[in-house]
Amino acid sequence: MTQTAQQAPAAAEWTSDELMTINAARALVGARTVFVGIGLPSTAANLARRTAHPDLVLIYESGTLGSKPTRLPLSIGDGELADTADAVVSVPEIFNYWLQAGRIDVGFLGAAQVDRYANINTTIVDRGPDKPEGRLPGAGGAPEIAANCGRVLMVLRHSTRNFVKKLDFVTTVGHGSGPGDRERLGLRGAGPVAVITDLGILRPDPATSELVLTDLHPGVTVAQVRAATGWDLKVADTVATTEPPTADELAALRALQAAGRSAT
Amino acid sequence: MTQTAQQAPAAAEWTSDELMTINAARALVGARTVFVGIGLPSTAANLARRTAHPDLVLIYESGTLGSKPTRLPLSIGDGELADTADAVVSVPEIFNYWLQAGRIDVGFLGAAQVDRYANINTTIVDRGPDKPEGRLPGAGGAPEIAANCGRVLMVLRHSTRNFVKKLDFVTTVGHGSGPGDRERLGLRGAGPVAVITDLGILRPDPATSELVLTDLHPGVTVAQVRAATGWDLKVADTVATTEPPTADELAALRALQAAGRSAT
Amino acid sequence: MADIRTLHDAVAELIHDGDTVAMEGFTHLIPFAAAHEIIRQGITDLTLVRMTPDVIYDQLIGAGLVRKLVFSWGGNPGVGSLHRFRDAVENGWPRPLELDEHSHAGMANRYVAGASRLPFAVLRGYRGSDIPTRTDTVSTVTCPFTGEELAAVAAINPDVTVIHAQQADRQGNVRLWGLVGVQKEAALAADRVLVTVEEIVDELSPQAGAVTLPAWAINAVVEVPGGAHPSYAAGYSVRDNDFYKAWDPIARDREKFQAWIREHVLENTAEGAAAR
Amino acid sequence: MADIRTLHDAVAELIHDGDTVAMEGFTHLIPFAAAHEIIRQGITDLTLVRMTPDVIYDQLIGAGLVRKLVFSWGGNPGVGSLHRFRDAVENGWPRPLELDEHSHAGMANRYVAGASRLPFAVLRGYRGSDIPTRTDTVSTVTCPFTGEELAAVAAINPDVTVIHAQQADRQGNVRLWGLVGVQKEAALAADRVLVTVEEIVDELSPQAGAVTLPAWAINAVVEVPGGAHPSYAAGYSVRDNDFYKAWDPIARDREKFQAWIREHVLENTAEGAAAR
Repeated sequence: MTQTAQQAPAAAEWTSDELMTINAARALVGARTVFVGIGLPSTAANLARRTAHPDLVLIYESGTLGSKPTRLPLSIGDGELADTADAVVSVPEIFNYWLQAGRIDVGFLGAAQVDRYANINTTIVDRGPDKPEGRLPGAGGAPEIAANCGRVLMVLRHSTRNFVKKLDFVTTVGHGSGPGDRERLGLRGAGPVAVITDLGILRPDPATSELVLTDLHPGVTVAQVRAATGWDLKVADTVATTEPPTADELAALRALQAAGRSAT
Repeated sequence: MTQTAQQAPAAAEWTSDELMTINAARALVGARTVFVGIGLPSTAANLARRTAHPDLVLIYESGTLGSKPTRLPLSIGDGELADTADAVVSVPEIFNYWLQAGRIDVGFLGAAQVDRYANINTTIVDRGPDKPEGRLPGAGGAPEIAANCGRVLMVLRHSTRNFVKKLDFVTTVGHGSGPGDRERLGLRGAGPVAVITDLGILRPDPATSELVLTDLHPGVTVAQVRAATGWDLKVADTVATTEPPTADELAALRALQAAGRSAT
Repeated sequence: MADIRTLHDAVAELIHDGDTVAMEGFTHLIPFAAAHEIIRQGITDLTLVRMTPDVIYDQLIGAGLVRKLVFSWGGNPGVGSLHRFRDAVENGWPRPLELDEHSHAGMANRYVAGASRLPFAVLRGYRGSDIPTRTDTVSTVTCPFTGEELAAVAAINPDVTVIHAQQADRQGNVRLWGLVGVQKEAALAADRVLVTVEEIVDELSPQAGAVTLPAWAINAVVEVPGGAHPSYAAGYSVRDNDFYKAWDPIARDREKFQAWIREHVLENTAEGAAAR
Repeated sequence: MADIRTLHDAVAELIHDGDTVAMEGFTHLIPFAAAHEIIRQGITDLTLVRMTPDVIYDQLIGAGLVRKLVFSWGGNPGVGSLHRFRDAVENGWPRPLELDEHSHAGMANRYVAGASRLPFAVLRGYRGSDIPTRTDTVSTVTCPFTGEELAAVAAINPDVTVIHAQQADRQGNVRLWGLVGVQKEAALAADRVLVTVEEIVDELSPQAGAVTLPAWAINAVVEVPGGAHPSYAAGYSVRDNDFYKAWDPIARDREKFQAWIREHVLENTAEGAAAR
């Protein structure tokens, strides 16, 4: 994971969002099946299929098993996902027979707020004592995706608005309040194993389950990440630097996004 | 229900089994949907579709909604039932979304043993103290068909072996031990409303729920029916005689059975 | 048995003030035309049920017809927030909106229980989440065989379910395909079922992965070509992603929203909408 | 991921003495060829699970390989009794047969719970029946919302499920259609899944009402044309009703049965059976 001297595009040639998405795609290597949330996770999963992981099985909560979209879907209900799938099943079936049954290797989630134990809030935001709660979209599939997939990857932009000391609402449990909590709650998967952002990658400390900065994207400093995190972020003893995007990864990502734009 | 002077075929022209089946088919008039057991009920339901009730919707536990078989199916899994159906669903779905949900007007059952409250045994037969229990096929769909259909029709041959004082095993509840039992057990349909045999028709007394002889087939006597019944069968104040088969009914039944035979 | 009706008559007959109404379709086959007819007829005090409220419920909520929403994810898919939904929840405009909020898995199972006419469904869900603190339709049951405690969710049995499908035949048998979502369960869970279809055909076409609902499980069928716009009907239309994006600035602004509803819904007719 | 194997190797690898094995197919698509291979390999002490034991389990029971049967209707469909099943239950020949007996609705829901990896399922069933007096896999649960008491049935999770389907592609994705029965649930409830198919094709053909099982949910696929005989595979064969009728006198007589098994199963090979 240390930066190499390979012929990578120069830093100015990519954006921090591209770094985030490319690293999220890389994190899918080794997975057979991924339950894909819409937005950043879907972009990353589709990029993985076009780069290092052509056999990755994409599963969407709209009921598609093995979607092979030729362009980025705008929503999880795009016809493209059904047309290119190995099988289309009902929404109850996708949740009961496939997700709940523990058949999916990786759950890939976005989030509005994350805390140090990788718990997620996508429900409401406390805007202060005299103001009404701010409304977020709600849970969607996330609570059961995080509970039942073999492991969970998260991808979201890094800011103190997103990475908060205390969630206003626990929509989805990551590691609860620390070690043993998932077992106590009967959550069968390993839970979040990486949170991939536009600045780097956080992973839970095996001893404490608390998210720790383990990787920085090229050119990002520890101080930048700590400043964008709403709690006193711990830093791993050795912080790696993620590989810069290859020309192939960048080209594939940009082609994917261009095709998505032109189709809408 | 009294015998008329219409131009019916003479008595010798039909069998007691034909009387049973034709009267069973007639009993389906007024039903929109029928959940059909294999054997006698299936013959009767298919005859109804070919005579007085062409729009009757046949539902088989193999998962077919609206089967329109061109010949008698030998089993409830015959391909003919699927090929001619409006829809084919899974076995869990037929039981949960269609039968249990109370959508079916009539459940049509056969039986190995029936008691005076139209409870059914299709599980085991007590053959005496030193002999092992005799084994019958088991419940199949019957317990939930009898519980959840709007009403239940039964069709079986009349003998003291079938119409017994006490069941060796209650597989399927008809009227339990009398009035109020279905409500107490939470069985939502009206339960058995008629037991059609090769001798006549028994119906539950509205006051006691006990089966009472209400109709005799042409040429059958009350004494014959009582002799073929394992309990002291009550007889309605006025016993009707069923209409003899019409030439159309007989022709349709025989064509159906001939087509069934030639196809196997 | 399904009667083939006009949209006006079917909505007027089957949907009433105060009803609990589910209008389902997971991004695909969303019954927008029927929702617009509800707005035209001013049917109000509704409890609306839908996994993904989407733009269709944003419109009904903004029109002031909704007192309660039962749901699991309330966004404009691929775009952002539902501003009319947020305005109702955050500011009570044009009226307060009560919420019964679940996860997708919970909502899907609530419909399954409803379609099965069971009072509840069991799932592995909600563990450790704050969701159950805000609803009385999540509880627990204990497995009588293993002793494990599992989540229980209350069945949903709407007064009316409205769905859009590709085809009906002249008897009123309905066929839909593509992403079939939770429509079968939502329809079978309801007391009354209204289906709008792209096309009424002599014979339903065979379709891989199709759901067929027999006429006797449906109350009314209405032919409304394009009745799912801006969502889509696989084989008939494609999703109007531009509309979803264009909705964002319309819905952000109360006046723009009202002008849009006036122009595109109220001053339209069921027949005009169908001809669109 | 599904490997494409020979019948001998797939059965030898996936099915072991003492296993709980479900071989499903509701009259349609019954995996007879795989059952015959189990008999040839003498895999024994099996707990067999199947809604309708049918002739396939009559053969396995008569061959003495079965210690327990989990089922809901044990007859020769359209013909009469299963004589080997009866002989085992009534007379303990060739060995005693323990029973776990349910209704169809109960069995179907046990598979649903198994496929959903829940420990139990809830249904309206068994009320007033004596069935629960003879099994420990029926109990009750109380609805936490309404207080209603409902039946609970324990999940079935076989060690192995064996099904027959029409097609697999070269990656091992499987497609079956026609009466799809409870095969999807039985397969997804199992730890290991073996599928015999009529045909391995380059591309699965689109089929109305088809169930598709992805390769990654299956352990082994074996091409066995006619592998469902005397049952059938819609689109490939018709049910051999004559065989079902002919089975009655064979199965009535222990010696005739043994001679039949010797001639048609034991002295055959997987390859010979496949070429039949």
